[in-house]
Amino acid sequence: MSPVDLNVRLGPLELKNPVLTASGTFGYGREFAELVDPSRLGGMVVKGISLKPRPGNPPPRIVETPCGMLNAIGLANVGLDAFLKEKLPWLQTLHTAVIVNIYGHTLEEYAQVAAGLNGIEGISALEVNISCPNVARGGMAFGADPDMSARVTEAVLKHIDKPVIVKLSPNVTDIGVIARAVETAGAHALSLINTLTGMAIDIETRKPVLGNSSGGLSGPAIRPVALYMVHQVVKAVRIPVIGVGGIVTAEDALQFLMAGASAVEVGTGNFVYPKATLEMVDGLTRFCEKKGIPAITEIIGAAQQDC
Amino acid sequence: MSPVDLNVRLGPLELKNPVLTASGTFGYGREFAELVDPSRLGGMVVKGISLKPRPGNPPPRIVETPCGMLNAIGLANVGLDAFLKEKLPWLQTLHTAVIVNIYGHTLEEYAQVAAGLNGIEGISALEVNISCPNVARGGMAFGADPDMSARVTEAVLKHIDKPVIVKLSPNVTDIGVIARAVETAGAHALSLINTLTGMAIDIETRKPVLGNSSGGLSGPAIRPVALYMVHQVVKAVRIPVIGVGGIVTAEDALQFLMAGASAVEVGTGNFVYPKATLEMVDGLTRFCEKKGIPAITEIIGAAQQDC
Amino acid sequence: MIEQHAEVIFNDPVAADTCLMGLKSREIAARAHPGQFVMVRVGPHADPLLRRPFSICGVWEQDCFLILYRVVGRGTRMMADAGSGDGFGILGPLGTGFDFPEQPEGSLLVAGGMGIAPLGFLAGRMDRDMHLLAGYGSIDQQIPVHALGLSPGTVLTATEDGSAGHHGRVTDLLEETLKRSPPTPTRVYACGPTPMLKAVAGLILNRGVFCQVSLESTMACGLGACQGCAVPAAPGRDRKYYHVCQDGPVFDIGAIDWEQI
Amino acid sequence: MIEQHAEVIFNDPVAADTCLMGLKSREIAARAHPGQFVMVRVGPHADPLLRRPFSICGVWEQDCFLILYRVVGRGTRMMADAGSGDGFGILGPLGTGFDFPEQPEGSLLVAGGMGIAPLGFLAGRMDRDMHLLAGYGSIDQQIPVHALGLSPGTVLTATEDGSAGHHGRVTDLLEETLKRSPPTPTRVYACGPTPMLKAVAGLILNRGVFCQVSLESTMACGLGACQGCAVPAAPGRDRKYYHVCQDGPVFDIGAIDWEQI
Ligand SMILES: Cc1cc2nc3c(=O)[nH]c(=O)nc-3n(C[C@H](O)[C@H](O)[C@H](O)COP(=O)(O)OP(=O)(O)OC[C@H]3O[C@@H](n4cnc5c(N)ncnc54)[C@H](O)[C@@H]3O)c2cc1C
Ligand SMILES: Cc1cc2nc3c(=O)[nH]c(=O)nc-3n(C[C@H](O)[C@H](O)[C@H](O)COP(=O)(O)OP(=O)(O)OC[C@H]3O[C@@H](n4cnc5c(N)ncnc54)[C@H](O)[C@@H]3O)c2cc1C
Ligand SMILES: Cc1cc2nc3c(=O)[nH]c(=O)nc-3n(C[C@H](O)[C@H](O)[C@H](O)COP(=O)(O)O)c2cc1C
Ligand SMILES: Cc1cc2nc3c(=O)[nH]c(=O)nc-3n(C[C@H](O)[C@H](O)[C@H](O)COP(=O)(O)O)c2cc1C
Ligand code: FES
Ligand code: FES
Repeated sequence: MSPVDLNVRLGPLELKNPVLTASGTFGYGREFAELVDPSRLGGMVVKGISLKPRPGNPPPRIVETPCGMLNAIGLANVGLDAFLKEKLPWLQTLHTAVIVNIYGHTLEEYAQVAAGLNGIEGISALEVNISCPNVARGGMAFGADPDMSARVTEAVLKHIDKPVIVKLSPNVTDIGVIARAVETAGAHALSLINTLTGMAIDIETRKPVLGNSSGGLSGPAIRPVALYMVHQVVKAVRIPVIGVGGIVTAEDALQFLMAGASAVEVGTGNFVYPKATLEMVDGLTRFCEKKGIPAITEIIGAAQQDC
Repeated sequence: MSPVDLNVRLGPLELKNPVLTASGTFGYGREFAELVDPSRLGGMVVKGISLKPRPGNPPPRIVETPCGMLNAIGLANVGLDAFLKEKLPWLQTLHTAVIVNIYGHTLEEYAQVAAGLNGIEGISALEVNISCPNVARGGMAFGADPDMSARVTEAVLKHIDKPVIVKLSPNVTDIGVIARAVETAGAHALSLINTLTGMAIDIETRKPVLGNSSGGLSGPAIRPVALYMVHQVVKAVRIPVIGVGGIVTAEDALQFLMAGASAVEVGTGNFVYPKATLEMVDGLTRFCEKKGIPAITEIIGAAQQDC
Repeated sequence: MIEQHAEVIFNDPVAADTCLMGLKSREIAARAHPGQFVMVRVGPHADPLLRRPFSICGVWEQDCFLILYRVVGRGTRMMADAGSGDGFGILGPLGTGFDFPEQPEGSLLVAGGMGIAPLGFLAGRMDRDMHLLAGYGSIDQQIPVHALGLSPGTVLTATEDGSAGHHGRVTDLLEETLKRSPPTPTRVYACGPTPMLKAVAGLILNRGVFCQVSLESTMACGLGACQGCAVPAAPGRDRKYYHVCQDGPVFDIGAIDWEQI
Repeated sequence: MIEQHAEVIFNDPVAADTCLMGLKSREIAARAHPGQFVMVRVGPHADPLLRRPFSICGVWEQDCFLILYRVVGRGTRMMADAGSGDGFGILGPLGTGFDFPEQPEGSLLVAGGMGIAPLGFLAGRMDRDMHLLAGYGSIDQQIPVHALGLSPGTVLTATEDGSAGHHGRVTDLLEETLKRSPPTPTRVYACGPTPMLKAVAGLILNRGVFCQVSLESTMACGLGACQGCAVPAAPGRDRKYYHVCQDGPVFDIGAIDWEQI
């Protein structure tokens, strides 16, 4: 049997397979290097980078929930300069797509981080996290508003020559509207979903468990919501979509590919099964072999028809 | 030790304890009667009633998901007339609050169902499901828009002399805005959350599992999202709030009460533990006894302070 | 109907990926009627979440009822891992049972795969007044007659690969029987995969023989409360859908829309 | 560090709600350093979801490492229910270990409750060159010295209810020792509940004795990737938070902000 072709395209970006790591769950890649050879992955999305380093929120930062977890890391990261100095050199040695997730609290911050990454070799694309509070709008998330989402996209595109993936927030009434606005603004691809906002309360202390009070819900619990939104967005736009949310196994990934996603990101699954991404690549191959599917691209969108 | 006082108030409506059943998960009460004595509950919210009977969606209508389930029942119900003839007489014999959940696809339908229930003895209140597709707006849910939410509320209030609880949809950008609109329109209380929209795909058939393609996600998986939204809405409005979403145990219920909910509804939990509501009432009593809390109202909103 | 924690008395493999479990419950053993089912809480945690439905396959002594199940996924795997002393939350007996007279002579039971679970119970109640046609994919799936406490003479087997009994479908046996006899069976009871039941419908409906089938459907509550277990009713009925857990799982074969299902 | 399925060799109760588990892993047994921990996948399903962190409490023969754990919730309950032959997904060894010299004479180990798990491992490596102060709420929680393979003479016990050893806190014993001796201990190693470690900090910091503590924090990845396990760094450090799983769990006592924690 001829080997299965797992190659997929995200607009200008070509991946050797559709399995990526989700931002914030795989560090800068090196943390998992003893367990996961990055060169076997379609790519890695590294922890969200901001212009200046951020210490993050006071602990506790995580709490387990039914089939999921809440996190309030507070986008802690080393900042652009330290990323370039300390993290990038190792990333540049890898034979896989390196996607840098970025965020800001103002349009300028987004633009500056993008500019700082422009032209740097070893970075395959940017993923723009628009789920962050917009300081200018009293902390309402950029991603909650189509217009602001479009403007962030434009600001980033203006300062970078690399493919730009915009990562959408699920905490909206109609994610299709946001998706179209971002597409019109020129994004090369979309990734979704980021975390759903949630909370847990400690009934002994009568206080929220998380130091930040609320946090982002991730893990298998949110998979049905993510799958539905991917299915909707794929219908709404022409640019490629990356599925994110509760994806742990190859079977999970196949649901998103059939919904129309061109690739998937594994987040919380990395905590549960550190080798989840590798097993996913093997599982996708086995599935295609069993079904006699020569190329994974054949099943992308297979479940879009009857809707 | 003097007995713990579990009484709570929902505006004009007084409940002997804060434990209610959620619409669509407890039928018309009788289905559970061999297991759960309704007179021990704070109240029952019966299956959503529409003007005319509805057969509901083609099967499959349910599918299990991680710590949750998707349902696409399609609001199947016997319709107003059959409800009054066949279901109400038994409900009228109960010594508990009977709350009738209603819905429509036009403002008129909402108004007519409300009118049909007006003045009828044995019905303690209405719960208005505004998560349904609005035919006039191409199926966009009434509850997705503050203005439409307010107008449904007014339409119902105009035709009924009973307390009106409006049940909010979580599939919105800012549930606080909807909550305030509904409060301004005159609702006596709010209940939240209804289900999150989700999907599951069968990778063998390459089709959505549900006959309706998408469905509503419920169960423990959504509890953190429900708790966060309750916490937000309690801050946003002055009228009482009922917490709904993934509540199965007394500990779950306590989180919602501490977040500021005056009562809770148990939905999917009834499927997992048919006696969940009874155990919850006992569990709330035990908790208050252990902590020396004379009245459950004391802990309502206890976790609101530090936010 | 009751909800209780029931202790596992035994849990023995009886065929490939198939176990017979005895659960201790005087109440359910006393009330169980062939065709009824129980909802099993397969584990203590929130995943897997929903109870799993299983036909009652018989009662043993006064205080134990039987479940015959095939391991097809996570919940049945958890059940197969249980040993005596372990226990499960049980809700039942649920649903309608089969209708059968005091003197059931001439009854024909047609089982496909795990469909033998409710029919094995029914057969036990009918003793020698019936014949049971049991179909399997292959001999390794065959449930030993003695495991169901039936008298060998009463059971005819078919396997699709011919490894045991008649080479072919159990509905072939049904067809022959219907052709061969006068006297045609006075009553037919069938349970199995939907395609098999469709075939049964095709053979029976025009003949007007009394026939009841036991259906499956995904379920959440098992109590008639969630309306999740809908199956399409035959045209001209008073409703569009029946609910398997409450209106069934046993239905008159004419009640179901075999085109839509 | 490796990720593998490890078989349970034994899993014995050693005190109230406390078990000692031996897990088969030549790799981890070979690499384990006192103070390091493993992340345990407690079940096959998605609830409970996250791995649970446990200190390595020792190694046994060449191919087995030990976990000493108290049953406090669902995950530890599932571990307690496991028998030999069962297995768990294991990730480790993780984190930094304790720093100790070839000749560790004069080392003082201070354990509160389950804090004895990593210190028991350290004590074993130090043999007779150390003293271990072990504090418990009550005698029923006391871990038998032999269970940890330590020589009795080396362990001093305190219980808060006075049911065994000194009547009071283990930090009382520490305070006495620090007062009584010259020679004050050259090295102090502590692990236990945060309030106890705060007390240790209060006693040690001004004295300038070398002291390392092993901290706990809720964890998701255990690998330094999620930044979920933050603890506040002492003022004037190069960062605001350390990550217990990567920068620790063992820290110099001066590195932590004992006011904020
Ligand atoms: C009224 C009724 C009576 C039943 N009686 C029996 C019985 O006596 N013995 C028995 O072995 N089974 C019986 N079933 C089927 C049984 O409920 C399912 O096999 C079981 O729920 C699967 O659970 P699981 O967690 O192992 O599989 P899951 O992990 O839930 O699903 C795994 C796979 O199992 C299959 N499956 C899931 N649910 C069903 C279902 N309802 N019917 C058929 N296949 C399914 C699907 O292919 C699914 O992909 C009955 C079902 C109903 C509705
Ligand atoms: C680096 C490290 C090493 C550890 N070593 C050990 C050890 O050797 N032996 C041991 O028994 N425990 C140890 N713990 C604590 C252990 O991880 C928790 O007790 C365990 O995760 C509880 O899991 P559970 O599912 O049983 O409890 P859960 O159901 O998750 O929680 C139930 C209750 O347990 C308590 N709990 C939960 N997590 C922790 C925690 N991290 N620390 C303390 N209490 C907690 C809380 O009160 C919670 O309400 C260690 C923790 C860390 C971070
Ligand atoms: C601990 C943690 C940290 C995260 N940090 C980021 C981040 O920095 N930027 C971002 O865009 N998303 C971040 N996310 C969101 C994930 O990338 C992903 O979108 C989300 O977790 C849903 O996927 P999952 O269910 O597979 O985890 C983080 C998630 C977790 C759990
Ligand atoms: C099978 C099913 C049917 C439901 N039907 C209704 C309904 O008719 N009207 C309504 O307002 N909500 C309905 N709901 C939503 C529930 O009342 C509840 O808001 C939701 O399930 C979240 O709570 P839970 O997680 O406790 O189930 C239904 C939910 C389920 C699972
Ligand atoms: S399973 Fe709920 S109505 Fe049948
Ligand atoms: S647990 Fe993830 S960084 Fe420490």
